[in-house]
Amino acid sequence: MTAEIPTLSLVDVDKRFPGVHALKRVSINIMRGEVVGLIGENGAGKSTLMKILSGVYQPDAGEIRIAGQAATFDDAADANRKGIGMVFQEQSLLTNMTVGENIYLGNEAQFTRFGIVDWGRLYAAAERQLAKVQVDVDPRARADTLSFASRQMVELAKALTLEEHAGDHFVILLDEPTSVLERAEIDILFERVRALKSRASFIFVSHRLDEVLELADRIYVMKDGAVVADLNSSEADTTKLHHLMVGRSLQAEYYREPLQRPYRENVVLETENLSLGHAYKNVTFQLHAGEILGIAGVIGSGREELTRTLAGFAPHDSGLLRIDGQSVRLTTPAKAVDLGLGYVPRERRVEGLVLFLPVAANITLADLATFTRNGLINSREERRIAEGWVERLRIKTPTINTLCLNLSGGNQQKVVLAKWLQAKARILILDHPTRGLDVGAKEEVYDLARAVTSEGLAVILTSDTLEETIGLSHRLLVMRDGEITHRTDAAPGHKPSQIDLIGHMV
Amino acid sequence: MRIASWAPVIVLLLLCAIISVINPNFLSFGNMVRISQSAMIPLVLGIGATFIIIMGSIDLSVEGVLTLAAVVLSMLVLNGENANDYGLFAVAAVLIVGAGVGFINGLINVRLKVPSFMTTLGTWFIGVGIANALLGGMATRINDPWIRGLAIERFWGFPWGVWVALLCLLIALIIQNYTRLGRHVYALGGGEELAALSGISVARVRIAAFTIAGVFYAVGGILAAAQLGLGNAQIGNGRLFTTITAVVVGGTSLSGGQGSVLQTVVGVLIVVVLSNGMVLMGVPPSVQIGVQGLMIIAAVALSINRKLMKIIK
Amino acid sequence: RRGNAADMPTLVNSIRSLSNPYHATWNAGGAAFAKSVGAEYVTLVTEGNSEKGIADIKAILAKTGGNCAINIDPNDAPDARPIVEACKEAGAYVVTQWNKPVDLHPWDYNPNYVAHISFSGVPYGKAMAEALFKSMGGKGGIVALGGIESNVPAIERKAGLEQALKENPGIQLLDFQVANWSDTEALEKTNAWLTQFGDKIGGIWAANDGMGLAAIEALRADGRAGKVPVTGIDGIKLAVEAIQKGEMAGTVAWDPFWQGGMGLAIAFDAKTGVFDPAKESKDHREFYGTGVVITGENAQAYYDTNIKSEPTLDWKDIWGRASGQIQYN
Amino acid sequence: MPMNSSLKRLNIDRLRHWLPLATLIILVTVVGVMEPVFLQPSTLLQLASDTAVLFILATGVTFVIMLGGIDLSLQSMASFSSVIVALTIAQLGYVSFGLAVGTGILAGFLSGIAHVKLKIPSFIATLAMGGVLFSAALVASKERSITLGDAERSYQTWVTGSHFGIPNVIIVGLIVLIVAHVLQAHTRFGRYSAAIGAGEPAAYASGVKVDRQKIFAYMLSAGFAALAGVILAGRLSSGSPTLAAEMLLPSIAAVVVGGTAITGGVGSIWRTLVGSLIISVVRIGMTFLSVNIFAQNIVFGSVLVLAVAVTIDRSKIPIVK
Ligand SMILES: Nc1ncnc2c1ncn2[C@@H]1O[C@H](COP(=O)(O)OP(=O)(O)OP(=O)(O)O)[C@@H](O)[C@H]1O
Ligand SMILES: Nc1ncnc2c1ncn2[C@@H]1O[C@H](COP(=O)(O)OP(=O)(O)OP(=O)(O)O)[C@@H](O)[C@H]1O
Ligand SMILES: [Mg+2]
Ligand SMILES: [Mg+2]
Repeated sequence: MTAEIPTLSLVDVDKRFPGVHALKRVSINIMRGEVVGLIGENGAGKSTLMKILSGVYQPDAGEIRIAGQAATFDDAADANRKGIGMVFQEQSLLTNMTVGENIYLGNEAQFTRFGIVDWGRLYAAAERQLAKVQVDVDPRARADTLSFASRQMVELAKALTLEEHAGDHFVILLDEPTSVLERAEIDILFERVRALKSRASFIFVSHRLDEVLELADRIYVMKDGAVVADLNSSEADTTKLHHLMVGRSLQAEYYREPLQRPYRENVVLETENLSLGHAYKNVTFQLHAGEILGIAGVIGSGREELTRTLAGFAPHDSGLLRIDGQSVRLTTPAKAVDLGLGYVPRERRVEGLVLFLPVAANITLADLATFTRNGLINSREERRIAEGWVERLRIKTPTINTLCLNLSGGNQQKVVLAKWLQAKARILILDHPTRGLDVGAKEEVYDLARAVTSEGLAVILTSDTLEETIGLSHRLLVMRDGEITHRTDAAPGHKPSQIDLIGHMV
Repeated sequence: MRIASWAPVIVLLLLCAIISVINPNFLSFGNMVRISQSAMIPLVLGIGATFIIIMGSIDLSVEGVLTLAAVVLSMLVLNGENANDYGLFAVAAVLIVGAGVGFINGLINVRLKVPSFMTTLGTWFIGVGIANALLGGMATRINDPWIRGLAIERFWGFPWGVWVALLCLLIALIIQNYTRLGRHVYALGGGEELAALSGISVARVRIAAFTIAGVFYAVGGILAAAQLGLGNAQIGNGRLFTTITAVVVGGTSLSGGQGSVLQTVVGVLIVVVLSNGMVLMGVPPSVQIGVQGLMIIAAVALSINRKLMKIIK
Repeated sequence: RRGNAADMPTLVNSIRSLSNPYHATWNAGGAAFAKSVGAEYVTLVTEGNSEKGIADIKAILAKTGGNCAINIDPNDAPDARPIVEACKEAGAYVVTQWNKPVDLHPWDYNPNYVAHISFSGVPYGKAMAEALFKSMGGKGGIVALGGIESNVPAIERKAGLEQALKENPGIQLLDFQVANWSDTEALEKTNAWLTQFGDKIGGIWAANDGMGLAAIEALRADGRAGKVPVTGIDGIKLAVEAIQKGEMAGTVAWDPFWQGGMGLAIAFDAKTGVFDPAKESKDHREFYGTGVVITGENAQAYYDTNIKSEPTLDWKDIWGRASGQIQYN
Repeated sequence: MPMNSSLKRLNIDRLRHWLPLATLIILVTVVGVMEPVFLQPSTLLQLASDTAVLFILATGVTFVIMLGGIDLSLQSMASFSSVIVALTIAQLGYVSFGLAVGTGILAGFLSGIAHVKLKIPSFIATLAMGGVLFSAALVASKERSITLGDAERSYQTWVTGSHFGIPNVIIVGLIVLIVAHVLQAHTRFGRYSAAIGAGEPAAYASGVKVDRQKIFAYMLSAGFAALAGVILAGRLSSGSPTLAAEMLLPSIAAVVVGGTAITGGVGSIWRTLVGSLIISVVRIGMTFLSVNIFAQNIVFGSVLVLAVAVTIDRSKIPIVK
């Protein structure tokens, strides 16, 4: 092992951003044909490391080596030419272009004769790439018509175009590729990765430790910008990884089930035969104060649209929706907010936060009215409130005036939660609230969910994993093809099994 | 969904129908020729601007480049002021001037990171300023029969200038749909960071797009000089807003990523037909601009696809 | 330093822009006069922006400490008042041309507001209309292109046209459109007319040469240049040439060279004490200059003396072209 | 250590903040050194009064630009407002000013509605509104400029007079500055505008009534434009449909030169003030330095571009478009 020269390595790489020391003399090695897992808390520096490897950022100090030779990357294209491809954490397909154009974006040269692009050939090639990841989409479809899962697969297909022009061996960087995927899709992805190991090495970042253990041969653990452990998968288990990452042991009760208090009597929100076009129909349920109501279902089950309706984006067209006994129709988010709903959206960076505003302004955005006197915002009060939340939720940020753009995913999510808690929302709609969060941050979100419900807040939850939905919820609804197919209680002690639910989902 | 993208065309046809009911002369062949003459310059300018707007930028240097091109052309071809007679070489020189200004726009935009709005506002002033300094305020009559022929000589009933504009359209369509640059312009408009991550050289695409736009404006300058038979520093006045209006009326979005050169053709026709129709319908001069404004609002309101456009700036 | 009265005053011409031949020639006249007296010469342009025009004048007043003689074609009539007031306060001497409010008079600002010069648009607008009608044989339809709507000369010239129409019942005004002194707009409007009226158009009257020449180009593209007579106003070189070629039926030369130079000469002489404005009669304070009507008959002669070579003017003869006190109604 | 670097960051931020002002001071110094008269208090006061109208126009459009929109109707609005004043001041006295500004607010409301409800891009909606206002001014004024008599001018001393040697128009400008600054920096409207400009979907999802804020911004913009027209009518003691001609681009340029992002989200009224002064200083400075008249446009264009290169805060502007 020691004698072998790594395909790719970082030696003492250092990277700083204004106010943040993101990477502290990091050294890692990736061997030929190896899948290297990379884990760490939000903000540990994983994405930064990946971006340095893919030419997006330049290291401040230290060296990148390809097969032992020092290398520099001018930009992403340069890294790509040198055999490194990346699937980005944030969605990186251009939604105004077709799938095929996206796959070969920046690489059209091979289809170009005398400056003219041969679209027929390009789309044919794109079709082949898509077949590799076994995703059934039309390469001529516009990217914005695709589901998130399909988009992720398209991105993988795009990264795999490296195969066509890289030399005999290449490296693909996967930054949280699974966070938006369903289990079946994850299986396809893993299968592709394993199949490619003879020709490629991978770095795989995920917050789902079980997945990392499943796929990776070796795992690096990062903490606060430094590599704190390097261990073989065979020597590791989730408890150990968790301990290394967070510095404390995994709570036996990850979902804080013992803290789950019974919900209260009073109904805060109820629906009766709520329907919206083809999206969902005859949805009837009640939500009580202090309750977490989980909604399970696959893509297309209607649960996405149902949450959007409750958030004020997609008003229902028949049936009844009552909040505190009042029949309402939520035509805009503003109306929903006025009625005490708070929406923690899946697309955190688009709908959750104004990325180019400071942390403080984001926290107070939905509640400016309360500290406006005579039309003027009391900025001292605003600062105090923002600092309070930063402390309470342990939001990691240099100052409250830092732009949200510069926070890690987990901390961004905490800002979103702080915004709704500050606005005193009585009903929270958590739409995939732990997407992209590290285990530590997840625990904190769970903690928060427990804390706020015990104070009487009601929560509607849709989540990335069934396990999470089951663990957190008081009661569960399962949706399929727009209708509720199953209702079950999920009190501590008699939580339903995943298998039970899946049966009602598909 | 497909229907929606035809909406501007339907608006155009509706407009034509209304005007011809009020004044049947509108539909005469002679008027079609005149509309094509009025449309040829806005079309060429609009084509150039479309590339920039799809990229999500804006180009205010239209008038600057056009004026400079017209003035330089008038001084290099056979003219009433000096002994030059460089004919086609002059045309080439003018195209190079247009490309040069566009190139500088791009360079300032990407290297100094000055927003295109300000960059091109600056080069607008500079372009007109240089044109003015070159002529010292006078007007130069163009005597070159080839240049004048663009406006006067006809082929299949239409002035040569119209054919030149159509040739520009063809070239633009090829660039837009069949070259890497054309697609990369869309990529930048759709998401510049993402485009950069895909390995597109953002700087190069921007500079190239501005350069190409500059060439189209220069062609506009040549046509304008041909039409008026002279070059002077006022020849570009008032063309910028018409150009951008035409592009936007055609459905190209100012926030970038959406639109096409073909849509600009429709937009230009709507704007030109509207102002031609205003005279034909006998709208009093002092309210023409107001009526035109309202009609453009109506045209855009009718042709916009509200479902697709959540955020309008 | 500069405010010293013994110093030669700075000579200032303020005009709309230098991008049209009319004002460029005006500027040349100013430069010629300045050279003849050996004074420093400054050109200011408003670019059509009243605020800029006024601010520039104030800047010059501050810079020279008021030691200047100013000859100005205000961007819009209202601009004249603040400019005159500023000049009075600074002690500078000013001559305005073309635009000023009707109730603003030089004699109310003695001695600094030396004179206002204008050219009655009415008779010349009418003269051009008559020249046009004559070349049409006294009957037929015409179309007319106007200048910026709120502009005094544009209004007067249009009034002249209307008078001529009243006196010539054989001529029918098919349409009047405003083209804002713009070549391009004039071309577009003429194009639309050619569709609307076709052969009914027997002549085109334009409120200035630029628009007239653009109308000719629209006719040319239609194969009718030279067949439909066109008139302009201003007397720019290209217009005179067009008359020589028979494409234009007439224009009026204001002689901007004279305007640019003589306006300065009058202000300069007042400033340097050659005469005392307060003692001059009203027909030297607010007067009409003399325009030259150019038609096919005198075009060649005018071209030879005024365009082929730089005209030589006697800058001492400051009242030579004063032809009566301006009448307001 | 982190403390240290966050301090550094703060300093850099502070520094960036002052760049527009530094640019202005450098320009003033350059002109002043070459032509000392320029630095005399009377000249500087003059410069400030001559900047007031530009600043007020620019202030209005700043609100719209912050949201990521644009208002192209402002020069027609200002001209129309001067016509309203000129036509009604004899009968209405001071009320005519209110009438003019009220008309402005109404026009802004209409452009806002057209933009927000009909979903017309603001570029088109306001350009069209500008056309309508220009036509209205032409018709109302019967296409002439209307001069005001002495009696009518006496209502305008709040524009034309001075207090303690300071021209009133500067005082009006300062009041506008304060009001606009408070609106922009200390009210919910100002905060929501910034949020909408920087991330409309997130603002919308947070319950901000986006439409209402936008309409309000257009009302402010047109209202300030109308106020500028009222002041112009005072300064020129008349009203005319072309009184504010050619002021549109300088106003927008003033906003951008101050470092406000034309794409929205980042900016302030202070920046607009500095930007307006930069525009004025460059223009008047060229007259002071006797820059060749044919070179002026060239110099002006170049200085503007360079000024923006210095003043914009790129750390807050994701992509320079
Ligand atoms: N462009 C940037 N400017 C300033 N700070 C940044 C920037 N990008 C990242 N950071 C900071 O660098 C640190 C590392 O961030 P990075 O995105 O690499 O974390 P991560 O491990 O990928 O976290 P996550 O699991 O949430 O994706 C964080 O503190 C983050 O706030
Ligand atoms: N996802 C979205 N992101 C941003 N804007 C959206 C989105 N969906 C819709 N919009 C549009 O944004 C605007 C939101 O305005 P909103 O209704 O919240 O305020 P408003 O209309 O000013 O309130 P009011 O009507 O009470 O005055 C609407 O025009 C809506 O069509
Ligand atoms: Mg990351
Ligand atoms: Mg609404």
